[in-house]
Amino acid sequence: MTALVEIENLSIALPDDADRHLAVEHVSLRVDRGEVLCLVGESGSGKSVLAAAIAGLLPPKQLRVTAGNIRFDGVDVTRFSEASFRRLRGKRIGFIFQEPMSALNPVLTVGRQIEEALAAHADDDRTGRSARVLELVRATRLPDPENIVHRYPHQLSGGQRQRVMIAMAIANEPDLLIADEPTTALDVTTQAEILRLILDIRQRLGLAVLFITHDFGVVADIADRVAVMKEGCIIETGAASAVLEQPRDSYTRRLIEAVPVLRADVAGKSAAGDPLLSVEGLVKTYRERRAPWRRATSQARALDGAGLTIGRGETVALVGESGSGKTTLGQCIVGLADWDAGNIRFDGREVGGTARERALRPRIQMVFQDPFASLNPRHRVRRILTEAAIVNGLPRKDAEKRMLGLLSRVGLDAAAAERFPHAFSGGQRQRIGLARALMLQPDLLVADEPVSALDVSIQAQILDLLAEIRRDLGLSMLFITHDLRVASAVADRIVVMQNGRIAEDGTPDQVLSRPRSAYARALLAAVPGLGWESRRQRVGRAAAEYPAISTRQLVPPSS
Amino acid sequence: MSRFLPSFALSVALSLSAWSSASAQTAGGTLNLIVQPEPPTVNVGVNRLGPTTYVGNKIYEGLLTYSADLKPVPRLAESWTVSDDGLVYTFNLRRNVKWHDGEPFTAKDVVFSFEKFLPALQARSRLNLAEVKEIATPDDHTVVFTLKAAFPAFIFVHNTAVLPAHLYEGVTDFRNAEANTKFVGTGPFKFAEWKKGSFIHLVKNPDYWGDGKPYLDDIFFHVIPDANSRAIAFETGKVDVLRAGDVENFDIRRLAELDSVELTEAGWEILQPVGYIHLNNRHKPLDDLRVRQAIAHAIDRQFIIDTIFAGFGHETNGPLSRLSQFKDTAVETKYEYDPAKANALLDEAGLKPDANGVRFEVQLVPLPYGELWQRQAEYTREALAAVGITVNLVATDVPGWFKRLTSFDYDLGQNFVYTTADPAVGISYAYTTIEGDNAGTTGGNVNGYSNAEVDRLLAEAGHENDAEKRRTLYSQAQKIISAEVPQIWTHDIVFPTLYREKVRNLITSGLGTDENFADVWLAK
Amino acid sequence: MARPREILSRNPGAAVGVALLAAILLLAVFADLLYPGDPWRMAARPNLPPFSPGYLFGTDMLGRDLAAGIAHGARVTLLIASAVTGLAVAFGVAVGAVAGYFGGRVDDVAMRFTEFFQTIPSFLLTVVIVAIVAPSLTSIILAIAVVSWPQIARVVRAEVLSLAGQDFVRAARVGGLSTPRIIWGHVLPNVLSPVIVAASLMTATVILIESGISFLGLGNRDFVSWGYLLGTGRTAFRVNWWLSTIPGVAIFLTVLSLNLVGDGLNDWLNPRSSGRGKRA
Amino acid sequence: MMDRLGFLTGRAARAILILFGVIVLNFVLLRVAPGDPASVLAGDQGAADPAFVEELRRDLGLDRSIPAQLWVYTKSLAQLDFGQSYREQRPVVGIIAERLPATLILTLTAFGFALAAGISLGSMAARHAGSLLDTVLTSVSVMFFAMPLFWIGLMAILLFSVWLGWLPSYGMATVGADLSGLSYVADIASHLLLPALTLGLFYMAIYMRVTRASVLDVLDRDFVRTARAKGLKPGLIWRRHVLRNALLPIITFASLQAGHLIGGSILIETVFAWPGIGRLAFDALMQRDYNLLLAIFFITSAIVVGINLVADILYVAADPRIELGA
Repeated sequence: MTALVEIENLSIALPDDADRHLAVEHVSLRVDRGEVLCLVGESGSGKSVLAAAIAGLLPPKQLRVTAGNIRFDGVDVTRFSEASFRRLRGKRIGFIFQEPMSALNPVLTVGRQIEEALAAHADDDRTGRSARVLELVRATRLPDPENIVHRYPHQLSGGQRQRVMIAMAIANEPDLLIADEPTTALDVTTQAEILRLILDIRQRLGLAVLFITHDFGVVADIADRVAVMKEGCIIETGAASAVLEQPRDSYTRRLIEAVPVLRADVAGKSAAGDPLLSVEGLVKTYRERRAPWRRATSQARALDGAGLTIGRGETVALVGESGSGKTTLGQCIVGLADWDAGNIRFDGREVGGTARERALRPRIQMVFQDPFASLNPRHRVRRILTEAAIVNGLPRKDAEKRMLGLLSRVGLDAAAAERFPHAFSGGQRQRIGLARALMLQPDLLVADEPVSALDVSIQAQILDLLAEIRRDLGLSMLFITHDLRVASAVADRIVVMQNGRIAEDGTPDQVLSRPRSAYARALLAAVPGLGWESRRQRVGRAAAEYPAISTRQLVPPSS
Repeated sequence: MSRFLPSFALSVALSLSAWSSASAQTAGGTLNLIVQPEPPTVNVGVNRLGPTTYVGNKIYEGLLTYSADLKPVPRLAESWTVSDDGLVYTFNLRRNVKWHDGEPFTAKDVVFSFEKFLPALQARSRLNLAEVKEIATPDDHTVVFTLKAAFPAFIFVHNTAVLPAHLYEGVTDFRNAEANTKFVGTGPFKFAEWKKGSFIHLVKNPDYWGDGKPYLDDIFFHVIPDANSRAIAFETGKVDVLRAGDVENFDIRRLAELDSVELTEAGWEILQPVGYIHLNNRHKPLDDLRVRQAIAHAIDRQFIIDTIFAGFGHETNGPLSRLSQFKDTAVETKYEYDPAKANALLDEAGLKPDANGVRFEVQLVPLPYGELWQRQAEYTREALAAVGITVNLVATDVPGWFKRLTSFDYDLGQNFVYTTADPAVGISYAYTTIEGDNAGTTGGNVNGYSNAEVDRLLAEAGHENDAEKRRTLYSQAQKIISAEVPQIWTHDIVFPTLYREKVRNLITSGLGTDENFADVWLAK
Repeated sequence: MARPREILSRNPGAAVGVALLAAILLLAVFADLLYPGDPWRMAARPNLPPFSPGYLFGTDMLGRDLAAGIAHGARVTLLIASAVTGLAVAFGVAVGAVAGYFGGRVDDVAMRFTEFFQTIPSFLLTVVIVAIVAPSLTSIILAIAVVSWPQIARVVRAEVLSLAGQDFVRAARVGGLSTPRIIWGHVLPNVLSPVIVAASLMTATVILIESGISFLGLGNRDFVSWGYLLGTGRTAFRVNWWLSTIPGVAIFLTVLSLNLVGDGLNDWLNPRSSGRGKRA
Repeated sequence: MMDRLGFLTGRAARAILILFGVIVLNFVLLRVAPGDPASVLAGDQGAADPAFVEELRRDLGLDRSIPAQLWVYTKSLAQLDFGQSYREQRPVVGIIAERLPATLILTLTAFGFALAAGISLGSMAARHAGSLLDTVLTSVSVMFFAMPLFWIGLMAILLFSVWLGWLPSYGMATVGADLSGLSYVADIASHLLLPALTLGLFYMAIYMRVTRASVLDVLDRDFVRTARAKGLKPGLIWRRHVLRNALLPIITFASLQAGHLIGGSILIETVFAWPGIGRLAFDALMQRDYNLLLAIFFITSAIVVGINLVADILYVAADPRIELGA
C-alpha cells in the first residue's frame, strides 16, 4: 500500500541573500498512514520548510521547490496550484504551529475559528456545525466547552490555545497532521498533556503525524520513526528506539550526547558555614496598573512567602513553570524588583531591592535568557563589557585588561571587542553576557534561563563553560530554569517553585529520585523521554570509565 | 488702452454712458456683483465701510446725491435753498415716498437720523452735528438746518442715509438695536436674503418713488474671498462688475482686453482717494524738513503709478486730489525723483552714511490691504536703501496697523484716504495741530504735523461762506503744506471699474458704484 | 543593517530623494555665490517670462529676479524646516523618553499633555500664534514646532516603552548605572532610527505648513521663503503664472525628496520592516 | 461590559478637560495680541476721536484685567453663551451655525473619501507588495502627500472650471438659482467636488501609507498562516482575518488626523470661496473678533474630540482585548 506522503530528492532554494543556497537539499522521506514520524534537527536545519512544502505553505516570494517531487496519497502535489493545495489543506492535512500566543486571530471567538475550519470544506449545512464544534472542543479536553467557544484567544492559557489549534486541525478528520514544534512554547506539564492528546487522536482517528521538534525527550515519548536533519539534508532515519540508543551518524550521536543526563547520583558539594545568600518569607503582590475607577480585581501574588539559601560556592537550581514566580524571585535577589514583605540577607547583611546601595550592587550579577535582547545593539562589545566596571570605579586601563582576560576565558578572541552584537551567534552572545556579569567580579551570579533559547549542542557548551567558571572562581550561582534535565546537570541543590511558594528543596539525588511534594513528582513525571533516560544511563555508565569528554572542543567556538 | 487716461478721455466716457441711457432702457434682468470682503452689516447707518456702502446705498437713501462735477442733485429732497449768509439750509422733501415696510417717509425721520442715530454710531456725523445750532421741521415735508457759522461743506454731508425713525421708537442703545438688522430703507432695492459667506440678495422695490425705476429685477452680491476666484468668476461671466481691489491691477488690464468688457475710471469724484506715505514728524530725524524733502526726492512716484498700480493713478504734489474744486497745482512744490539731491539734502542735515553706507534706520508700517500695497512698501524700502536709509517692514494686520499709526508708534506709514469733495470735511483735520498722543483715526493728523498758519487758514476757510475767499485761503494752505511735505503724496488714486458691455448706466454720478443703481439697466 | 549603497540601489525612490535633497541643499548653501546681493533688489524689467536672458525663472512684478528668490528662499525654507524639526525632536524625545521609561502616573500626564496639543486643529493654532506674535522667523518656527512635537513624542514613547522592558536595560540597571545615564546612553540610541524617519516626514509637513501660512498672507516680509514667494505670486496667477508655479514646484520637489529619503531611511535603519512603508 | 463603560467615561472626562484647556489657552493668547476690537471697530467707522474709542472699549468690557475677563467668559460659557461678535453685533453661536454646515459637509466628505480611497488603495498596494502596481500606488501617494493644498486647488480650478468649464470655480451653490430638492443637492455636489477632492487627496495619501504598513504587518502574523493552513478561501482570509486586524490602528490614526483636516480646510475654503468656519476663523482673527474666534476654536476642538471619542468607541467595539488597557 503506497505511503501517505512520498518525498523524492526534494530541493528547496532559499532567497539569494540567505547564508546558504538550499533550505532543503536532495531530501527523500516517506510518511506511512497512522505513523508518527518525528523530524528532528537544530534551528535552521530546514525541518519546518520541509513540512510546509508538503502542504504548499511555502512563502511564494522567498522559497521555491527547485528539484524533486512530493506525492500525497499517490498524487503528485509538487506543482499544485494554490487552489488545489487549498482543497488539500484543512481537509486532508491538518496543521498545528508553535506560537500559541499569535497563531489565533485575536478579534474572533475561539468557537468561530474552529467552525471556520469546518465551513471551509463542508457544503454549508450550518446547523450541524455548531454541534460538531462542541464535539471537537470536548475531544481536545478543553474546560467548560459551552462557554469557551464564546471566549477570545487572549482569555485562554497557552495550553488551552494549543488545544483549540488541535481542534481546528482535526476538524475535518485529515489523513495527515503536521505539528511544527507544538509544545516548545509550553510548560513541561502542559506539554506532557498535549503530547498525550496527540497520541490519543492518532489512535482514535488513525491519522499520520509528522511531528517536528528539536527536543530528543519529546522524540522518545512520541515518535514511531525518526528522521534527523542537518543543514537541509536528512542524515539518518530509522525506528525511534534504534536512532536514540545506537545513533549511526556521528552528528546524531553528538546531538544526543549534548542532552544533559537526568542523573541523580552526582554528589553535590555540601556548602559549609553560613550561607552567602538567605531569602526568608518573601511576599510580592502583582498590582496591575488599572484605571482608578476600576474595582480592585483579585490581587495576584507573584511571591507568597518564598525562601531559600545559597552557600558560598554552591549552585542552586530554581525550577518552576511559567508563572511560578522564579524569575520574580531572581529579580528581587539581583535588585531589579522590590517586594512587600520578607527579607534578603547577602553575606550576613540585609539588602534592599531597587534602592540597593551602590557598594553592594556589583557583588550580585545576572545573565539573561534572550541572547538577542540582552546586548545593546548599538554598543560595541568593548563598551558592553567595560562600562559598568568603569562606572563602579575601575580605571579604564584595568577594565580593558580584565575584559581581554574574560573574553579569552569565555572562549572568544580579543578582536570580538570591536564588533557589534549582530555579528555574533546566539551562543557567542551568551558568552559575552556571561563575561559582562563576571567583569564586576561578583560573589553571586543569578542566571535566568541562560540556555533555554539555545540549540541543544550550543546549550551543552555553555553549561560546561559555566561549570568551569564556577569551579575556577568559586562562584555561587542561582540557576533559574524550567528544564529539570538542565537543573540536574548543573545544580548542587534543586529548589522547585509553584505559585510563588517553594514546593521542594533538596539535593538532585533526593529531588529527582524521591521527590516529597506532589508537584515535584508531577513535574518529574512530565519530563519528556523519561523511559529513554533510564536506558541511556545504563549505556552512559558504561562510558563513565574514561573521563567525561568535554564537548567543548568538538564544536568550533565560532558556530 | 493707453496707460495714461487724460482727463479728456474721462469726460468722453462719462458722456458716452449718459448718451446710451437715452436709448431704450429694457427693464428686467439680474445684476451679479462682488462684495469683498463680506461686510459685517449692510445698514449704512451703523458703519460706512467700503463693502457696507456698496450694498447699503441701494437700500438706504440720503437727501441728496452729487453729480460727477460735484453739483448736488435732488434725491429724497426735491429742492433746497441756502440763505445768503450760508447759515440756514431749507430742504423740501419729496412727497408720497414710502419706507420698504410701507410707512410714509417724513421730516421726523431726517431729524431722528441727524440728531440721534448717526452721531451715536458714526464719529464723522458727530463732527458734522457739532456745526449745527438747531434742526426745525415746520411741516412733515420741510427740514430747516440752522448752522452756528457759515460751513459751505455742509451741502456735501447729505449723501448720508436717512433711517426710519418709526423702527426705533423707545430705543436708546442704537448700537445693539434689534432694528439695525431689519435693513428698511427708501431705496430702489429691498433687502431679500443674506446667506453668510455666499451672497447678499436685493430685489426690486415695486413702489419706489422714482417712476418706472429701478429697471433691474434684482441684484446679487457674491462673496468670493480669493482674488483669483474673483477674476475667474468675472471671466466666466458669473459676475458682471469688478471694482478696484477685487483683483490685481494688472489683472484688470488683462480682463479689459476681453471682448464685450468695458473699463472706466469714473465714479470716485466725491470720495477722491489719495495714496500717502506718512512721515512721523514727531520722530527724529523726520522732524527735520530737509530729511522729509530728501525722502520725497528719493521715491520715484511715477514708478509706483506705472509698475505697481499698472498705470491707474496720477501724480499729485499736494494734499488735495486732482478732482477737488480747490486744487491749485500752481502753488504746489514738485519734488521730482532725484536721488543725488536726496543724498545732498541728507548730508546737509548732518546724517552722514556709516561704514556700510547706512545713514539711519526707520520702521515702515505697510497697509495690510493686499499685494499692491505690499509691493509698494517693498519698493519704498529699495528706493530709500539707495540713499542710505535702511527701512524695516513691520508685518502686522489691520488692527495692528490702525493702532500703530493712530498712536504715533511708527516712522513711515502707508495709507490711502478718501479726501472727499470738500476739504473742510475731508482733509482739514488731517493737517490741523492736535495735542495728546492719539490721532483718533488713520484719517486724522497721523503725521503729527503742526503749523499755526495752516491751522488758521484751514479753520477760516472751513467757515468762509464766500466761494472765492475760500479758494484763496485753501490755495495759501496748499502752498505751505506742499512745501513742508509733512508726508509723501504717492499718487492720486484711480480706482478702475470693469463691467460687461450689456450693463448700462452703471456710473451716473460722482458716487460711482456706491450709487443706488436706480438707473442701471441690462441690454439683452 | 545593509550598507547604504545597497539600499539605494534596491530602492530607486530613495536614490531620487537623496539626489533631489542634495541638489536643494547645495542650492541653499551656495545661494550667495549663484545670486549675490539681496534677492529683494529690483534688478530688471518687471514680469519677464522664464528663460529670458540672464533670468532663468524671469522676474516678478517689481522686476526682482525670481531665481535669486528661489535660491535664497531655499535657504530660509530649509532653515525654518530644520529649526522646527530640531525643536520638535528635542522636545518630543524628552517628553516621549520620560513618559515611556517611567510609565505609570508620569506617562499619563505626559500623554494627556501630548494629546492636548494634537486635539487642537494644528494649522489654526499655528495661524493664531503667528498672527499674534507678529510674524518673525522665530515666531513662525515656534508656532509650527508647538504643533509638531506631539508626533515625535508619540513615536518615541512607543519605542522607549518597548525598549525599557528589554534585558539589556535591566543589565545596565544591575550594573549600577544611573537612570539618566541608562536613558541617554542605552535607550535613546536605539530610538534614533524611528525618530529620524518620523523627523524626515515631519520636515515635509512643516514646509507645507509654512507655505500655507504665507499663502494666507501671514508670512514675514523681511525674509523671502518659498511660501512667501508662492503667497505673493498667487494673486498674479493668471498673468504671470510662473510667479507662484515655480515656488510651488520647488516646495513639491523638496517635500517629495524628504518623503522618499524618509522611506529610504526606514528601509535602511530597520530592515525588519523593509518595504513596509511608513510606520504610523 | 462594565470595563468598557468605565473606559469610555474616562475618555469623556478627559475630553472635557482638554476642551477647557483649549479655551484658557486661546483666551490668553488672543488677549495678548496687539490691537483690540475696539480700535478695529473704531477704524471701521473711518473716523473716531479717542474718547469714542475709550467708550467703545468700556462698552465691550475690555478694560478689565485678563483674569477677570476670563472668569466672566467661563461663567457665560457654562450656559453655552459664547457672547457677541464685536463686528457683527450678534450672538456668535448664530454666526457659526450659519457657516458650520458648510465646513462639516466639506471635511466629512473629504474625510470619507480619503478614508475609503486610502484604505482600499493602501490594502491593494500591500496585497501586491513589491509589484509594479505597488510602486505606482506608493509613488502616487508620495506625490499627493508632497503637494501644497492650495496649490492643487488653484490648478484644479484652472483646469476644471476655467479651461474645461466642467465645474463651478467657487462657492457652495449657484448664487441666485433658487433650486430645490434634488437639483439643489446636485448643484451643491457639483460645487463640492473640487474642494473635497483637493482636501481629500492629501489625506488619502496619508491613509494609504498607513494602511499599507498596517496590512503588511498583519500579513506577517501567524494567524494568517493558520487561516491558510485551514484551507480558507483567499477572499475570506483577506476580509475576516487581515482587514479586520489591519483596520484597528487605522481608526486611531485617522481620528488623530481629524485636527489637521479641519486646519487644512482654512486653505481650501479660501481658495474655493467655500462659506465654512475655516475661512470665518481667519477673518475673525484678522478683525480680532475674540468671541467669534474662540467659539470657532472651541467648536472645532469639540468636533475633533468627538471624532476621537467615536474612534475610541469603534476601537472598543472592534477589539475584544480592549478591557485590559485603560
